Amino acid sequence: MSAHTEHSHAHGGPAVYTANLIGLLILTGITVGASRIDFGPANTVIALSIATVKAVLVGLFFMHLKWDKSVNAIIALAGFLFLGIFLMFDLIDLNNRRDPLPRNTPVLAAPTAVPESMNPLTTPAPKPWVAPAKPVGEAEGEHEGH
Amino acid sequence: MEHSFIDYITGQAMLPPRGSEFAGEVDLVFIGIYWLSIILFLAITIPTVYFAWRYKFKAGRVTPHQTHNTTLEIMWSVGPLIICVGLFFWGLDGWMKYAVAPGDSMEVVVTGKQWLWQFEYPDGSRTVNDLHVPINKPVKLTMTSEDVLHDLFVPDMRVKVDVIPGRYSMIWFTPNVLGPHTFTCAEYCGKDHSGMKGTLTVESDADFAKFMATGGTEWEEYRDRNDWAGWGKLQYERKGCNSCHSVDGTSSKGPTWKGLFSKNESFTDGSTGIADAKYLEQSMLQPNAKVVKGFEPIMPTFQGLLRNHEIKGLQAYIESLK
Amino acid sequence: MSTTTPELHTHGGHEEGHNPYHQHHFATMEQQFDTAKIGIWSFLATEVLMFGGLFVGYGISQGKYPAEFVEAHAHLDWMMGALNTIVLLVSSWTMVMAVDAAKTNQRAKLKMYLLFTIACAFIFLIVKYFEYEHKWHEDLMPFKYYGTGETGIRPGDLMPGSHGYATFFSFYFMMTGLHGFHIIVGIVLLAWLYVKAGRDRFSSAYYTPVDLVGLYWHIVDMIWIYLFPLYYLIS
Amino acid sequence: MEPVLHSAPQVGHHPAPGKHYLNENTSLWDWITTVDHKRIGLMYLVGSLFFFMIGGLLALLLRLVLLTPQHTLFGITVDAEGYNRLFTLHGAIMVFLFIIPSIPGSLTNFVLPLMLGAKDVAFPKLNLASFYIYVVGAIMAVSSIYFGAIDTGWTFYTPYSSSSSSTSVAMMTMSVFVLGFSSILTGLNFVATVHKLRAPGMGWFDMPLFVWGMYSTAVIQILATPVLAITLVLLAIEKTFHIGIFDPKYGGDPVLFQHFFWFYSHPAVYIMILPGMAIISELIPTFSKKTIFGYRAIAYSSVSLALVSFIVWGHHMFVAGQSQLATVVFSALTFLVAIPSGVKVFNWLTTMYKGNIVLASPMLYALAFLILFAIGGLTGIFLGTLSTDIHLTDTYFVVAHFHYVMMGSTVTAFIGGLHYWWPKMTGRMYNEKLAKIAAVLWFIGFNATFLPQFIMGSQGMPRRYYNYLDQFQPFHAFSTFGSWIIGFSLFMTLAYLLASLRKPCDAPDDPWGGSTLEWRTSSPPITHNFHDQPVLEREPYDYRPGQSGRETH
Ligand code: HEA
Ligand code: HEA
Ligand code: HEC
Ligand code: CUA
Ligand SMILES: [Cu+2]
Repeated sequence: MSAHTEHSHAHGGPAVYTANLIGLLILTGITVGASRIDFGPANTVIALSIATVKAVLVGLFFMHLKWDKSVNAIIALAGFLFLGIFLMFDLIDLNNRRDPLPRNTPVLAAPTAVPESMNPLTTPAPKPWVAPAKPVGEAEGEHEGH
Repeated sequence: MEHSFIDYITGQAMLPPRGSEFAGEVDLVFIGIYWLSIILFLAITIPTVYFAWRYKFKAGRVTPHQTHNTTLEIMWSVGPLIICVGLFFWGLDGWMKYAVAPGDSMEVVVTGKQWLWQFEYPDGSRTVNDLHVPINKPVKLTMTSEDVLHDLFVPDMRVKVDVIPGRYSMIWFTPNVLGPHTFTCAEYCGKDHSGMKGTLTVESDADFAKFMATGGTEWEEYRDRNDWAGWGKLQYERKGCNSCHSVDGTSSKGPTWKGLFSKNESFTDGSTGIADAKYLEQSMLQPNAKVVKGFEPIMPTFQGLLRNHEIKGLQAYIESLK
Repeated sequence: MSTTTPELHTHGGHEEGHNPYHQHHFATMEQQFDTAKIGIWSFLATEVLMFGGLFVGYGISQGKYPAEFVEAHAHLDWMMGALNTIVLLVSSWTMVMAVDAAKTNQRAKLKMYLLFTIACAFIFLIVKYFEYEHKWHEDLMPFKYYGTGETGIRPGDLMPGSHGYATFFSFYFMMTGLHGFHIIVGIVLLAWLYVKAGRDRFSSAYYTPVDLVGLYWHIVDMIWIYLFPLYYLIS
Repeated sequence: MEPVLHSAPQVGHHPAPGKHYLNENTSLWDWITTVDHKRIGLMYLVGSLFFFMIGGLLALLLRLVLLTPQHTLFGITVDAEGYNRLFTLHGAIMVFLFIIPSIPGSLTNFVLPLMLGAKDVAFPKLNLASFYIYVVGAIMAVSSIYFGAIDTGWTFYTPYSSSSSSTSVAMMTMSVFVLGFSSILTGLNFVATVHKLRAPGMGWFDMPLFVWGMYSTAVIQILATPVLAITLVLLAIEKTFHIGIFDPKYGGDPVLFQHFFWFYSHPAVYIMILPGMAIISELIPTFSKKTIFGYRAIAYSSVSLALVSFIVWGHHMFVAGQSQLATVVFSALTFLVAIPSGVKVFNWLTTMYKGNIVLASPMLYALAFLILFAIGGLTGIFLGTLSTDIHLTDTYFVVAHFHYVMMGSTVTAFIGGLHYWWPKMTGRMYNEKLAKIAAVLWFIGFNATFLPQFIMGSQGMPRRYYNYLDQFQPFHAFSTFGSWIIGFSLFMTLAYLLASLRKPCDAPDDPWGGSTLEWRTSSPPITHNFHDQPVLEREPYDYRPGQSGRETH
């Protein structure tokens, strides 16, 4: 732990902050703009990349990581890193699952199988959102309201 | 399953009997790691005990100031690393076999539910808690669950896999030892988790064919003896009736069968009726048509699961329980 | 700290000449400040991971129901989302200006910026309120309440076995709800700072609370930066 | 100890003679509002030992149920549901209320600042807050029994927990959520303390290894626990409002729950073992009167265990329906944890080589740790290997494995550490002869209880079983008898430790000839820990003549 002289005013300052704010607002505009154009699956990537740039700007300037002791930045990065690990391994699993399918008709669908509705232990209360449908036109009309 | 003392030392006795070739391969890895562990265990325990004895406190003894030794550190990091890489591939090798079933396997579709196992054979016939397979032919169990997680575990075959609602999972094996093998549920699934077990019977091709045709090799014996009640008792155990019905008068999930026959039964809809043979059959095939008062309508239908002679046996068995 | 001699500060008593905020177990104010920083950053890391669990859940559900998610997101008003993004970004700026003011002994400015920040927080919540209310009226409720009101069923849910819509709105409400909760906590903290600033408690010698609340406020902003495109702009 | 005025302003930091943290300001109010890390440590100690006792008694009961397959002995009438509640409560109490909070909350809280030469932890009020959060969580956990006692197993697997099981699941999960925050705050406090409150002259590599171990633990607490917290909230919401994330009935994925759960709970097993290893790294050099061998190797292995522990969680899910690729990757990564564990073990052994070994009771526990951890760790290798895990998973082999590591290793280290620091914490020496007997009984009882479980497990006895096949009866019976020996030894330990409190303070400042800073203050320490700010002049564990200062025994 080396001696460290001042932490009071060696960095930052209103000008930097204001510039950072303007940058962030511009990036917000760009995200919205980019989402209007169809890049296919790349849209999500673009949106998240811009968000990450914004997050980095917030971290570096508003949160002073640029000037702070590096240990704080390391802690912050560790948070994101381990979140990334969590997500990555989950995706390794989910994207590679290949369940075997029964060659026969599945037992569950066979006529002689226990109808789910007869088994109160395992049958949920009727699913609330499967209510009688409204006239289709009405539902769609509402949907288009956006 | 008597084991000699030597078997306990070599680790053989730790394992159940082997029912398939795959079991042998798993055992080899198991015994391999077992011996490796014994060696490493001794490599730790002997110095521990020896040092504690050899360097026991003596006033005035001066201890050397040994702080570290990089060569040693590297040795005992890299050595285990190499062993571990080896073990990983050894385990992977066996697992690859487990993960892929041969294309010509006989497929049995398995449904787990609280708390019984249901097996459906290629011809569509079914059994409960009672799986029959021919010897020396690969068998593939494609499984799903109707409620919570279960796990079909056949210790003698060294295989198990979780059974998941809404998904299918698979285990396979090629049994090579005739006779009964126990299977159990190995994923916690509630109250009767520990009761969710049954028997895997490995049979000769001829016996298996007979089983498919008649519901069991024993059928001819019972038929010849004209022992309908005995045949029914067998079904009571095999088809899982015993998980809900007692025969000694105690009531569990379902009403007891003791004294059931020709009893005047009252139902939840207020009606009453005599429990005659016809009623009993209806109770098995459409259990929810008439629900006995004081019980939940939880009994699954056995339509398609019971052959006629099995129903007849059960009727006779219930009749015999006075 | 190696620059400090052990005898320099030995007891927790508030001896003359010492900063009254100096706690007894720290040798110097600087050490105390750095310690607080490490503490708050560790806390922020836990926030990242806690929200992270929800983000992972969202991502996986989106992978499962891509079509429903895109369709459902059309029920969110991106203008409202963008408005709130701007509000939060501005509030981050006012917050950092407040920290700067505290650091440079500008008490009046500090109070003003704190007030601005609180105002932004309220604007954010008001906008959110209108959004939630709109969802309520449209029956776009989370969990099992989805579509249970008068307006009835959403078209997508007629697909058998698909709960994509309900899932989308479940996550929407859980994540924005948790985020909104953080905003409310932030308001309380900011108000507390405002009161203390009124009593002239902060100066270049001691502004740790302002700095820490500021960092907290920025992480809340940062989380919104991700929420905005994930909910309002997917396609 | 005659009464001394303590209301008078103290001169400097020197308390009146005869005054220490225990007898200064002793009103109840002073205790419950204390921010002194030593007092908070003691309160944590009482709390976690209490739950150890409860969890242990539940274990004795469940062993009794398993004595015979018919459960008829002594007229016990525990039915299957009761049994399921028993092992769930046993597991949950032991994990969440005892082993995770115990070493960090009690021993570490007490000694870590002392070892660093600090006056307190970085955030004393936060420290008190974590204790009270722990209390609230504990009360919630206990009250869940009232709501129908949870029966899901400590792993809360969906969809059983989210649909079939009793309503108390929500209560229990919220309790674990609260306990998680307590754990996070403790960890956060230690991280800040270690970074910033080291004594002048103490660099990172001058810290005692205990501190390194606890620092690594704290990193896991901070980075893993939040995910558990949000997982349990999701589970509670799933159960009450049906989100559709974990329960297939609502379109969720039960295996995803297992990912969420084990992302925390695998690192959590290192939250359990790293403190144990940390204690052993103190005991072995102190009682071998020899410098620790491979200081840096041990320090780095603590940190790398903490980091690697985050990427192996899938080994709990080899048969759970995760993709084959994930299974293979997780198995490969699992083997990585064996290496730093081995490094530690071998360095400890080398430390004993040519030492001058005092077989005092803490050292006996340390030796027991080495042997039991070897067994526990090596059986982990059986489980990490793909083909053998398929057979062994969800059997008593796993039960035996984790009792060897959690109880055989961590609890052994905990009890060893408790004996080691007991004189410092209370100012009293306990009866050493009884302590040695108890340690030997513990070792015998432990192996008698859990060695047979390895055999049962490999023979195919599934875990969480109320009924079992007759063929396992002898093993179960043996295991049950063993558990009585454990119980006896632990109650004996409790008894002589409590008995020592009735004597006046008689412990010397440094009864064991320890080399770390906590031995340089009085026993028990004064309220502000040290009379003068200690300054580190030599590396830790230096036992060269003329360095260690004191001659012992
Ligand atoms: C303190 C807690 C603790 C610790 C330290 C460990 C340590 C390890 N555990 Fe354990 N484990 C648990 C607690 C713990 N475990 C719990 C609670 C469960 C069950 C949870 C439940 O389902 O309820 C579990 C379950 C569990 C499983 C899942 C089993 C299943 O359900 O199918 C696996 C699988 O890989 C595993 C592996 C390991 C490994 C490889 C280690 C390694 O870290 C061990 C490393 C140590 C050594 C290997 C010994 C010393 C090293 C040497 C002497 C060097 C040389 C070694 C070699 C060359 C191999 N554990
Ligand atoms: C720290 C963790 C820990 C500890 C210490 C123990 C201790 C014990 N455990 Fe437990 N156990 C678990 C964690 C632990 N367990 C977990 C996580 C599970 C899995 C649950 C699940 O499947 O969901 C489990 C499951 C489990 C099972 C399997 C149940 C099943 O699958 O069906 C069994 C069976 O024998 C068992 C037995 C025991 C026994 C006999 C003890 C005994 O050794 C206990 C002895 C202790 C005492 C008798 C208490 C005495 C204490 C004092 C007097 C306090 C004072 C002490 C001092 C001052 C030092 N445990
Ligand atoms: C999951 C539990 C369960 C299983 C398995 C089960 N039953 Fe039942 N059974 C019940 C319950 C509950 C009732 C009472 C409610 C009703 O009549 O539906 C019942 C009722 C009956 C009755 C009418 C009894 C009376 O008192 O009137 C008969 C006969 C019967 N079962 C036969 C069988 C047979 C044969 C089998 C196996 C092949 C079987 N049950 C398996 C739960 C079960
Ligand atoms: Cu089915 Cu356990
Ligand atoms: Cu693990």
